[in-house]
Amino acid sequence: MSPTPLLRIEDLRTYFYSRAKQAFIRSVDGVDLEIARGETLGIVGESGSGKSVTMHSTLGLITATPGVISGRVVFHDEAPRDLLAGLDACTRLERRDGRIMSVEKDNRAWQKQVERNLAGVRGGKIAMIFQNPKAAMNPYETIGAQISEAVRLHTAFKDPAAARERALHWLEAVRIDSPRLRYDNYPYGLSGGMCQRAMVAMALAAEPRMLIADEPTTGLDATIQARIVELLEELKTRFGMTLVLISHDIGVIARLSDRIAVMYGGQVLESGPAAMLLEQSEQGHPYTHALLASMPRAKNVKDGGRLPAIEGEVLDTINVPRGCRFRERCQRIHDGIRARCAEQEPELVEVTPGRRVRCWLYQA
Amino acid sequence: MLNLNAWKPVTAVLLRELAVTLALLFGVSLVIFLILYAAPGDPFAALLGGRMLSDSERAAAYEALGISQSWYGQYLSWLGKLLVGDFGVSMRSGQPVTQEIMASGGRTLFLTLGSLVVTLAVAVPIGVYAALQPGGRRAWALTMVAYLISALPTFWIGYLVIYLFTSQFGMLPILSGVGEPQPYEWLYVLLPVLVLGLGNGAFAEVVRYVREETGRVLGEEYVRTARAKGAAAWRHVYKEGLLLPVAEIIASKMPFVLGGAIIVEQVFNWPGMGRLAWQAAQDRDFPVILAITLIAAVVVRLGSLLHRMVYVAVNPRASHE
Amino acid sequence: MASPILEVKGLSKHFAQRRGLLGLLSGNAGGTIPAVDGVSFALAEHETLGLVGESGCGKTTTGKAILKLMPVTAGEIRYRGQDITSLSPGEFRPLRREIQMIFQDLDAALNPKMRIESILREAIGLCEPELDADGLRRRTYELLELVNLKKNKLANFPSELSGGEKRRIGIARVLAVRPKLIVADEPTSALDVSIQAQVINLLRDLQGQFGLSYLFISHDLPLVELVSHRVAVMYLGQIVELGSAPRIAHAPHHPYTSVLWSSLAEKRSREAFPGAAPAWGVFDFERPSGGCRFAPRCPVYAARGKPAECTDPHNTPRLREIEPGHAVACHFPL
Amino acid sequence: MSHYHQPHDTVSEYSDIRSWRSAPLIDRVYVGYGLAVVVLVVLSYLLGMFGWLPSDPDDMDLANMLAGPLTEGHLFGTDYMGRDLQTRLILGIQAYFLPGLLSIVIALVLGAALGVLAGYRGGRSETAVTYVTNLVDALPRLVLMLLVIAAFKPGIYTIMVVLGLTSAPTVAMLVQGKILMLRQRNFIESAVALGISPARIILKHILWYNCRALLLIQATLGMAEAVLLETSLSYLGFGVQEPTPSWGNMVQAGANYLLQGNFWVSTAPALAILFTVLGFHLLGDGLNNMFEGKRQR
Repeated sequence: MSPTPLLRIEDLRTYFYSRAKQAFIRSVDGVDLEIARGETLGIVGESGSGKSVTMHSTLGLITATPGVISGRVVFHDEAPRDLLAGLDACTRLERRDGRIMSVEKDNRAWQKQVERNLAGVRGGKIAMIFQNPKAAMNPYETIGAQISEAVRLHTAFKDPAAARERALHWLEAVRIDSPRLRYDNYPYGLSGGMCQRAMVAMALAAEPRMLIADEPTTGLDATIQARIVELLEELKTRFGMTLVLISHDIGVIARLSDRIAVMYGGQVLESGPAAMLLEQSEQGHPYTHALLASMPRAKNVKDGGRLPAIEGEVLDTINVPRGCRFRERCQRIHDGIRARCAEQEPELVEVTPGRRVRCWLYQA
Repeated sequence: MLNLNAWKPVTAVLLRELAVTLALLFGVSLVIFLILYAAPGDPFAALLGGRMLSDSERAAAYEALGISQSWYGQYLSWLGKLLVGDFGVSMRSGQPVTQEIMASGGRTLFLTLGSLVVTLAVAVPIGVYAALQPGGRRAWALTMVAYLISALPTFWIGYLVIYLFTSQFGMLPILSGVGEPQPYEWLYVLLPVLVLGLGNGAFAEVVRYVREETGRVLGEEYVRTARAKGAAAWRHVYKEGLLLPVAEIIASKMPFVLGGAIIVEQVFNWPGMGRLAWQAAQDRDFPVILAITLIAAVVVRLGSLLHRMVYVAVNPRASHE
Repeated sequence: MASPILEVKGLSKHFAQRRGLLGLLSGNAGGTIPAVDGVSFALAEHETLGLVGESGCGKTTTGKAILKLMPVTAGEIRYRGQDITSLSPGEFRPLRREIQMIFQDLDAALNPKMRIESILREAIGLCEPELDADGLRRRTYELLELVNLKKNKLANFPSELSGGEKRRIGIARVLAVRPKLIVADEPTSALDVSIQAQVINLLRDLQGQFGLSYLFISHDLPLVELVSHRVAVMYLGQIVELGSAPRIAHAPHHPYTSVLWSSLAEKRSREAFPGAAPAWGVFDFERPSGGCRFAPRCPVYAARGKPAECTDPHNTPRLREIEPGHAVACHFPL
Repeated sequence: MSHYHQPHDTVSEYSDIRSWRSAPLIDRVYVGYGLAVVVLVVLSYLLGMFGWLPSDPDDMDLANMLAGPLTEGHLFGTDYMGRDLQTRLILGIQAYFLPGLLSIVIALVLGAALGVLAGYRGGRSETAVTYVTNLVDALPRLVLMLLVIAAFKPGIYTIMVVLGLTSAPTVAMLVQGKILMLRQRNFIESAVALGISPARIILKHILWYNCRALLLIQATLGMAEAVLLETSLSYLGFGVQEPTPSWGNMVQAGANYLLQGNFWVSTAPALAILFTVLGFHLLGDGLNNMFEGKRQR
């Protein structure tokens, strides 16, 4: 097995509850992931696949209820530490034929427990940047003040002057033009690309072990996206940064990831080395292969100018079917496995070294 | 901290706010004039003569002052006198209006500001608490209490409070405002403020507004980023989630509290401008009621001026809007 | 070239820059932002013309101007030979049905408080008011089949639909009035990859079935290359290059088009264009004084030592045909 | 411990927007109580109008004056002149009910018109409407009423017309907000592009579909305002004069007795005010949470 991973997520479940439909929204339904030191894990998936909720759950950013209800998140910094310690004490689950149908949770106790678990880790050891930077930065503070706040919180530079210098250092590191001028700017005074760089600087200013980037390029222009991707690539090589990149843009994921995890309907359908997943996608999960084939690229067009689209709607995680979640849209079901696909949910099984797939095609 | 170095553009915004206030006060004076002009018995003439004039006397008065009968002629002459601060003479007491208002204005201002502080001091914490525990049992109960309080008829509560204090503490029931000081003098001052503070009808609205604003800001993306950064959420929430709503409440609830003051002054026999207005309405004493209405409008505009100043100080973008 | 269904000549749309009260007092009523500045192109029957460019280049404004959703500062729009620029709203209404628009926002076409059935019936009623109850029902089912949606969706509210379903209802609503020309403004940018492919196939099938012409507006370059017959590249309110889709994608003549295509995330931007300008992330809206607007960011301009022609206000590069069917607005085309 | 339970395996795809069934308990309690108050008030109004009263409002039962509640013959007891309180409370509704409706109609019609003018046309008309709104907000309602009273010695209907006029800007602001929300999602532009006439966009799409809940809520809050205003004015001696009953002047008349320890005379009308105003406020807030989706998860 690879050296102990920096972060390991085991059987993570995060549910929300729709009072109108009296049903659970099973956003994250049993996710297992591992991120090794210095590695970039790309988590790709369509909307509602649970990719963002998974990483938000690890950092305790879920405020809606019931939120995180089961699982372990082990962070191997100096010593292994479970970020979800004490979860079982606050929650009681009731299952009906294998599926969670009732949850009791002491939300307030769990909230306090999360803050205790993550003290010093959230923002300090694991930092995070988000989508649409202009809304994600505090509009009432200058970007300089927000960056030096991160510096003062998590590094030795406590007094304002030193923190300011440190913040300027990071502004230069993310290639913002004229950092001393930008230091006193407000988010509304910057372009989208500039604001995203400021947020990256703010995250790095805490000198974290790991950076989680949640859709960092979404909503930006093609040319600006390319610049941000270049920046992340440069930071990876220069600081040996461990990066978790969440995106629905397969192009960005392909460009930056060492390993890729494909998520759908709240579960990981496939994970493995980036090159293997992308180039030999026909040996992988049907969903990945179909997704790559349906990308609107000239090379994907078949005869008659049509794209091989995946039929049906993206799974809405309120009505989770029995058996495999991709079953209704899968084209590669044959009679040998049709019954199992319909009835039984496949496990995430190692198909070739380093590559795990959740599909009955590959299990005896 | 607040961006104090943004004072250059701030003056631009405040200038604009003053211009808006002047335009509004002009509008208010026009509305008041039209009401008086349309009133039977031509109260406007009474303004000049200090008492109701017969037709012939009125024509003579106009001639004497050399203003034409047309409405805008009268309006301009009346406005001219106003700008000079001459509100005319009270038809009831014969005293110049400005003097009567000076005497009572201070007390009403104290009552209004005091009760505004009481409303905020009680309602804002309830609102914030309800925002922090959206579904909580206690939060729901507190909001329910807020609704109950603001539905209470102010005057009834006033009498109850007076009864409570006169029978239990043996105090003279009604503050006569004159004569030797009572043993609990400060209590007389506090009671009306408390009653108006809780009973001005805007209490539930303040709780609901704070609960919604604080709740909304807690869900904003930049607060989530602040928590992801490991920073205390409150450092990033207090500006938009608390400071701005409170300023907004002061500006928007000022008229309610001023209105409520009239009732409370009546119940407690509190010799303020409210009581003066009530008396003026009884005796159709136009110079007084007119002056009080104008002053009330000015006070309300001061409230929104304060709100604009806080808004500009907190929100850097405002100065460039 | 089939007879053009739409001709746009010298279309301009300038937005007045809102000056605050003080600005008005101090005399200068404020400059104007030329969002669209002298755009000309033609669209043939059954053709898809791609209009591509970064956000803020004026592509959406051009689309909305064609539908007369906003007054035009200058220029002429001819639909099937008829000049519609100066028509009054009343005169334009019968024609409005034939020129429709699909908006980027998935919720644009859907009244949040109306059920899907009444949304479609209203659209049908605009074009065929004489239909009785079951005529309407049949037409509604016909439209749902066209966009392959199940009948049980009719009872739902827009908030209960997925992104893909909202877009398909939007398309069905537009089809209800039997249009000839559709301006599609970023129809798939808010959708997931697998749903994008479905909607693109749908639009292609509808073009085949009803002979529709599309003006396809997008910032997604590979997508535009895929769906369009011809592509026009816009930069700061002007068309800088216009030609067949494959040639624009793989053999562009204007430096901006080449930089735009090379910046695709999948490709390594450095080796595609060695001379790529350094990190000029800042996208400056203020216009350079004159001449070519792309000069400040143009690698060719830099590589050639900042030649004077490029920034000479009297020699602004015009869109001129350098090959049959391929025009470019640059003094030094690649 | 919070409890979340999913009874069935699959969830129906059909519309779940039957909001009152799925609304949280709190809102249903609010709306339930509010509706009960509305029904009671309307019934009492009709009783009063048709004269079917428990007893004659002016008949003085000198035997048991200042009787507490539940004395025989007088369900709610009697006032200081022995008159039956229950009858007078029912008649008290006459003082504000119809005038209140008048003020609501004015506020809604004028408010919606101004709101559409400001929201749909925008530009100069928007600044004009905002100016009027600020103008009305600058004048405290009760102070303005005193001015109107000094000028015209008006009846309750004129007062309620002024209340309607001064409430219209609030409604206008809310309607304008709705139009802004629709404009931001490009709904209005896409309706114009489809070929829907402006009149139908305004009347059907904006007002009927998107503003009816909002207008209903403003109506309930408007009635609460009317009750508070009428009772306050009659307390100050400007509304309905003795012996015609109004909850306001009943509290005023009972005040001296209250100060001597006899609570009920003044408390009964005060409680009537309290529960009626509370009812309308809760109804408004409950409907608002249900339809405007504040708590919709």
